[in-house]
Amino acid sequence: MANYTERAKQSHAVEWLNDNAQVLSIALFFIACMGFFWALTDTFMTTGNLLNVVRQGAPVLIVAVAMTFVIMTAGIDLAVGSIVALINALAAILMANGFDWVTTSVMMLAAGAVVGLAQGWFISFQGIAAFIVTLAGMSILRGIALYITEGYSIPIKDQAGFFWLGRGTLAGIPVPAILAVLVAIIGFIIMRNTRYGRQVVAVGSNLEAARRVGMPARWIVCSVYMMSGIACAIAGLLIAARLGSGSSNAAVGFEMQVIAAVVLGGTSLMGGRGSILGTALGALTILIIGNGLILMHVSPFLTQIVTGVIILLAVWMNTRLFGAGFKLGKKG
Amino acid sequence: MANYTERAKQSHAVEWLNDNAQVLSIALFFIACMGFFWALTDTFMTTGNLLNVVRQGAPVLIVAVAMTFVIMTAGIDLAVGSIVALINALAAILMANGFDWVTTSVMMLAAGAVVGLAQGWFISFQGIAAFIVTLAGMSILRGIALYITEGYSIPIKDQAGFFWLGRGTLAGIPVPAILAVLVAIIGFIIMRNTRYGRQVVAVGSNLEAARRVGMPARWIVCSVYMMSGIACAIAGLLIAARLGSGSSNAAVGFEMQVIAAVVLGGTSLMGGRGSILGTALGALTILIIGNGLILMHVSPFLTQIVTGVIILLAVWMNTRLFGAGFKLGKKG
Amino acid sequence: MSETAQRGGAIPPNSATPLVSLRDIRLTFGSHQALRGVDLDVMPGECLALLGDNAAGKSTLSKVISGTYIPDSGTITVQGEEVRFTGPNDARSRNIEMVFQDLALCDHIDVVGNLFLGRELNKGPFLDQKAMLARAQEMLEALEIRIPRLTARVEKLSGGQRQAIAIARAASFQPKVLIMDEPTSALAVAEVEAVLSLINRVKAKGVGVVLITHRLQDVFRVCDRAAIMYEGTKVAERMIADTNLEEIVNLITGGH
Amino acid sequence: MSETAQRGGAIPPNSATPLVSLRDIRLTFGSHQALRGVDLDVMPGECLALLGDNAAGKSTLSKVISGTYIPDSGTITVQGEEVRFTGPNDARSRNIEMVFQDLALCDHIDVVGNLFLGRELNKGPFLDQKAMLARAQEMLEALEIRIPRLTARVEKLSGGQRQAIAIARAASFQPKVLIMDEPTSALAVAEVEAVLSLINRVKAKGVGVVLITHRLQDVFRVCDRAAIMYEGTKVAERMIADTNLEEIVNLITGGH
Amino acid sequence: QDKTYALIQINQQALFFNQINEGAQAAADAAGVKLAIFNANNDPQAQNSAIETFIQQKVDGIAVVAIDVNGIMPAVQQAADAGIPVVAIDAILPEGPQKAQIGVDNTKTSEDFAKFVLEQHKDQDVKLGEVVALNSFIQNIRKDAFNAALKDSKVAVIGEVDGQNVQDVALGAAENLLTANPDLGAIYATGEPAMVAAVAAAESQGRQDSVKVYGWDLTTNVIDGIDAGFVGGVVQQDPAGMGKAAIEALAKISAGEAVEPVISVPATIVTKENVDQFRDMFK
Ligand SMILES: Nc1ncnc2c1ncn2[C@@H]1O[C@H](COP(=O)(O)OP(=O)(O)OP(=O)(O)O)[C@@H](O)[C@H]1O
Ligand SMILES: Nc1ncnc2c1ncn2[C@@H]1O[C@H](COP(=O)(O)OP(=O)(O)OP(=O)(O)O)[C@@H](O)[C@H]1O
Ligand SMILES: O[C@@H]1[C@H](O)[C@H](O)CO[C@H]1O
Ligand SMILES: [Mg+2]
Ligand SMILES: [Mg+2]
Repeated sequence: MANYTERAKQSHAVEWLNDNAQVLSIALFFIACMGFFWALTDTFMTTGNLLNVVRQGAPVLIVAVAMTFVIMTAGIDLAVGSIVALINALAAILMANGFDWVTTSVMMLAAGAVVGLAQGWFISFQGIAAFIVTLAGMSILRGIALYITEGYSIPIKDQAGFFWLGRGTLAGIPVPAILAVLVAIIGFIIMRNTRYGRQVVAVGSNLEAARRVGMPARWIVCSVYMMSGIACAIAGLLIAARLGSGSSNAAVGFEMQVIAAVVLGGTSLMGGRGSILGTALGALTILIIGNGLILMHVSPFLTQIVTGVIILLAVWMNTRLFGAGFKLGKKG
Repeated sequence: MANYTERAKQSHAVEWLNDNAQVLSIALFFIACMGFFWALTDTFMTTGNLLNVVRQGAPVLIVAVAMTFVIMTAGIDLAVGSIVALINALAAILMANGFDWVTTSVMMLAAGAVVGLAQGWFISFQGIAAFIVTLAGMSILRGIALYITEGYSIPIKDQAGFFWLGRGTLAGIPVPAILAVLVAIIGFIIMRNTRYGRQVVAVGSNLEAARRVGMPARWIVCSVYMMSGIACAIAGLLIAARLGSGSSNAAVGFEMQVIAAVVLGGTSLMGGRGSILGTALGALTILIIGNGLILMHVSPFLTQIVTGVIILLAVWMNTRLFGAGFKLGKKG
Repeated sequence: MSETAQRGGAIPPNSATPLVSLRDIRLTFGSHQALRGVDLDVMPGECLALLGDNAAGKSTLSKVISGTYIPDSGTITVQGEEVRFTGPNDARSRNIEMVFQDLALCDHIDVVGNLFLGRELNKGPFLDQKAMLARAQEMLEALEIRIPRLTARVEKLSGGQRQAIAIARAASFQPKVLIMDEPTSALAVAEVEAVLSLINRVKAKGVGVVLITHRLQDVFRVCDRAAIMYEGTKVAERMIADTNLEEIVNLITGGH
Repeated sequence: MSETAQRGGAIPPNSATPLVSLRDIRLTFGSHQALRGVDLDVMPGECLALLGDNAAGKSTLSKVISGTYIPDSGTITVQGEEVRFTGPNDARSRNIEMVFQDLALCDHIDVVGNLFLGRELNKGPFLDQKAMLARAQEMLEALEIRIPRLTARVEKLSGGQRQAIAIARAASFQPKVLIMDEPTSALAVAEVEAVLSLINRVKAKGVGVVLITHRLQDVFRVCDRAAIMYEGTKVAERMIADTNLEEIVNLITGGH
Repeated sequence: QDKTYALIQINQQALFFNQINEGAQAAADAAGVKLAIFNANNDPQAQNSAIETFIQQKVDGIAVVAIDVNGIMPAVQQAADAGIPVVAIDAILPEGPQKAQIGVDNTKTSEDFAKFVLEQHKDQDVKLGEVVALNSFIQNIRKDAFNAALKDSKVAVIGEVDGQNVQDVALGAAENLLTANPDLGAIYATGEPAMVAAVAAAESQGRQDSVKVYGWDLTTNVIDGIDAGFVGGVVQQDPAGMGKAAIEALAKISAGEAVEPVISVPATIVTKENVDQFRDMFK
């Protein structure tokens, strides 16, 4: 009678491509940028230059990893630049007052955690929109940095270990780069392979569902801001170590760089969807664009324009080429 | 047998309070701020000062009205500050090159519309996240402003009519204030009482549903960015007229002020929920806080901190007092 | 076996031209073959039941008819004219209305607004809120649903109330084809009855109804014909008068 | 009339202590009285049908039992001990599981992940993906649902597939009380049968089941008792053995 | 009764501005007058708004460090119309009702500094890169005047990068500038964040031996760079002196006395020779 047939089995390759479209897209774009700058400048592909890029990019990369967790919960942290500035300034002040760099660093990590927790508390336990809490945080925290430094850039002296953190190398690789890669790997594993990572995704995908299955939804939301605070502390310390000084002027506009890296990496601002690998590639792409344009002697008046256009292009490609989904040929 | 009774009729008052909780909250906060500054400074409640505030605030208010539409669709426009700067600079350049102010203004409104349309096109027709499109726009458009002015500010000379736009009064009321109020009223009516306003809400509430009932969903999304571009053009012209010059440095940080005003007014960043009245009150609140703090001679080191704290407090009150919903006494 | 027969065949339609006629519709999501070549005719004044196991492709097929999904291949003919829908708007402008399985309501808009979504009444340049409120009352009464406050946002309504709104919306604007994807799944007894009699009413006016449902008893009360889907294909078609519950269940499960 | 009688009375329970016992539960949203004083007992090993018109308050009441809503007043007793739930976690830790009418799935997480949501299996510090995948297969087989790829996000699944996942999740972790809010509304024939036999299986293990449904024929197949709600109150309770479809329909509609 | 003056500031993230504030505050305290300081956070409009607000409050005088020198003029005019004297600090305002211009002539100082740099590299071919802040009007003047003075000399400007007046942004840019140009012989930084960054970049890239850093504004690490020898010279203004001069000028005007229309607070080129006299400023 009737003619019952089963659907063709799904193709693993196609489904895999679909599931990883975002990361693939930014990976492709990243490689294209690399190729472009390699072809057009002598210096770009030199070890020295590449190591420079990863060292410079460490703070962005580290905070972008934490920001990925934040954005995965459908949140946002606009205060990262201000937290970095605050930590940066505080660290310098503490060291100027005789604390050694290890104590200072530990205290700064704790301070970052506290600041992040405070923001997270307002967001998760008081239910205020993350955008507005961290916008207020952005203003308050840089205000505090300003207040405690009175605008001075505070020199850091005689802390060889600390400077090594910002400028040193290990087996030829810049220490900040090593730190950044470590943070990214840990972030990657946490996001993909741990219960906490799963909880973050769940909360971002459907907060109420996460709550109903008994996840400590509020705590999870709160925790990502704490993580972000800690990541900012690391970034603030690295910047202080690199500059050899602390100032409230650090990391202005940093939040936009970080968020751009995360979004470029395919993480959705609506929450629930994203990846650390994408974020890392997004951050690196932004960094090499900045680096490459300077190497190409592009007029600084044009850099902002060109950077913006390239980013728009990257996301466009991401959406156009990969958004529609791969299709299997019409084999019926 | 069984005992069938109907539920008590819902209380109109309670439901009305619930439906308008956000606007009521910011209205209360606004009045509290007014009272506070009135009590603590002599100058605050003078006609001169209040008229000043509305004149100064006109650009923020005008763009915030448009931004409310954008945010209602669950979008965002981070480029508003850059568009204002670009228009501001372009207008000055055109007038310096002999165009009269009327022609210039018309051209600038068109330019704002075009820039907005371009952003809207990427967002709605190309499906790229508004955050990233307008972040790129922010960089590109200020870059262009920088490029065409080469970082200098361009004086505007001998355009009495134009200056009247920025500095003049009509029946004692500053022209920019009149314009802003007009824009707000038109925005209010469009949002509440027209089909277009309904479409904007629908698109923000459930884009797919809006599409399925046959609304031109993409066009609607696109259009709000065009409106935002036009509003920025008006704001850019007003600023140029007030300052008598055009510069790529205009409206730095403007986007955050505008977004803060909208969110403070109770519009949800998730789309679908908000009001122009709330936005107007939010913008005025931010403006009088800025003004009041100046009048109180608050240390500049503290202003940023205080402003941030006040905004956080306002939203907190909004969420805590009004978020939980009013309850009818237990008469059950 | 002919191509057509392979696609589940079709009962030769009565003399009238079908309101909608699908031929060899195929649609693949990624590598998942949601529809593998489906033929379907919707006749005026008849209720066609679209039956099948979960994930058989019923919702997908119905979304093709309503212009929500664009098929990869195949043809759609509306009242004898071949069409290419580019979106729901095209289908709606040909009076094809649909009640979606996910309802497609705007949570932040009130009951009245959802009923008139995309079809707001104007008075001059402004929305005619009063007229809409009055008509909304009528629309809902026909479905025996009680909603205390029509100016409340639909967000907080109960599952059944929401479903009733979606049905009222689709049924109220003179559709020629009315597609209902599990419209009664959340409705209570009386409300189900109201929907079934609504179907009978619109049928009488010549509307073609496509009813997707898992409540087979309802099929026997209002439908004239049933198309059964299995794994993205249509495997059978039956006139309701010529079949019975058992056969239908067997067709759906494919004898599994 | 005594207070209790006014709240619809209660059939004197058999000798065992109820698994869950609600007394005079009231809950108001804004000025809308969702629940106006409801008593309810859930006994071990029985299936209690919670019936009522749309918007009667069934979902709201069941959410009170599962800790999702905190009532304004009234007491909740679990196995003889009075409790105050502060959230779903409290209910879950007392083995009260629920299938929500809106399913409560995380769209961006795959099928396996949703089945184990909030109960992920670990291997050392890491998720044990392999073990979860294997067990997920078993969980779904019991419900006769076929899902081609368990590592696909649930976002794109059909309505019935999604519902099956929600049921499998609630039923698989040794609940003592299992609340199901219209669990079969989107399911096809065979899947409905699977759910009904699942209910019988868990009942046999002493689980108390609360079944909210509008498919009254199912009530007579698996339920032992029925509580009927009307406008936020419980208006009647019947042993299924002592009643019939007609009476139940009359009770639901309140003779309207 | 007490007089009240207002000082309208650009931002507080550069030491320069804070030192103006300190100088002004000290002078105000000494004179027994009140001082209200407003920080515009780089927003030109906010400066105008603040001036308008202070006019409403009828302050007795206003000192302004302008972001947009043209754009500030309507507000200055309004103040003048209200009978409130205005003096300008640092950024040079176009002709108008302001009573005095206080500070350094950035154009002339930049030209002088260019000559100084040329002298340091007598007859050598030097490739020079610049770390600038395109968003700062005054720093654009310093860049353009410096470049104009170097035209047709042996010091060739081969690259410009934008540090956006932010230290860490400038640091990244400066490092890239150094990598891009392995044969770079000198860097010119147009303001404090750029200068701090240029010094840190030379250190982090280990180019202290081959690159000489020049620029504007001393800070502690710049002084260390002078000591280490790779910072060749720094234009140091006297911001505290400017603040002080501004308040003193306003006080004079209020008292009905006349002031010089241009009050010069000269800048010094700081090198190894004279750096000692500046060390105290940064304790
Ligand atoms: N969060 C809420 N806020 C406001 N009102 C609500 C809320 N939840 C439910 N209600 C209202 O409470 C009443 C009962 O809703 P509930 O969802 O419990 O009905 P139900 O009996 O489950 O109906 P159905 O059979 O349609 O699912 C409805 O009128 C609904 O509008
Ligand atoms: N947008 C989509 N992307 C990917 N796969 C999809 C999409 N929509 C549907 N599918 C898949 O296509 C198949 C058919 O789904 P459809 O919703 O049409 O089933 P259905 O017959 O309506 O089932 P139900 O009775 O459960 O509602 C399912 O396997 C589903 O997973
Ligand atoms: O003159 C000042 C300082 O030199 C500082 O570098 C900031 O910018 C200028 O306005
Ligand atoms: Mg379906
Ligand atoms: Mg319900």
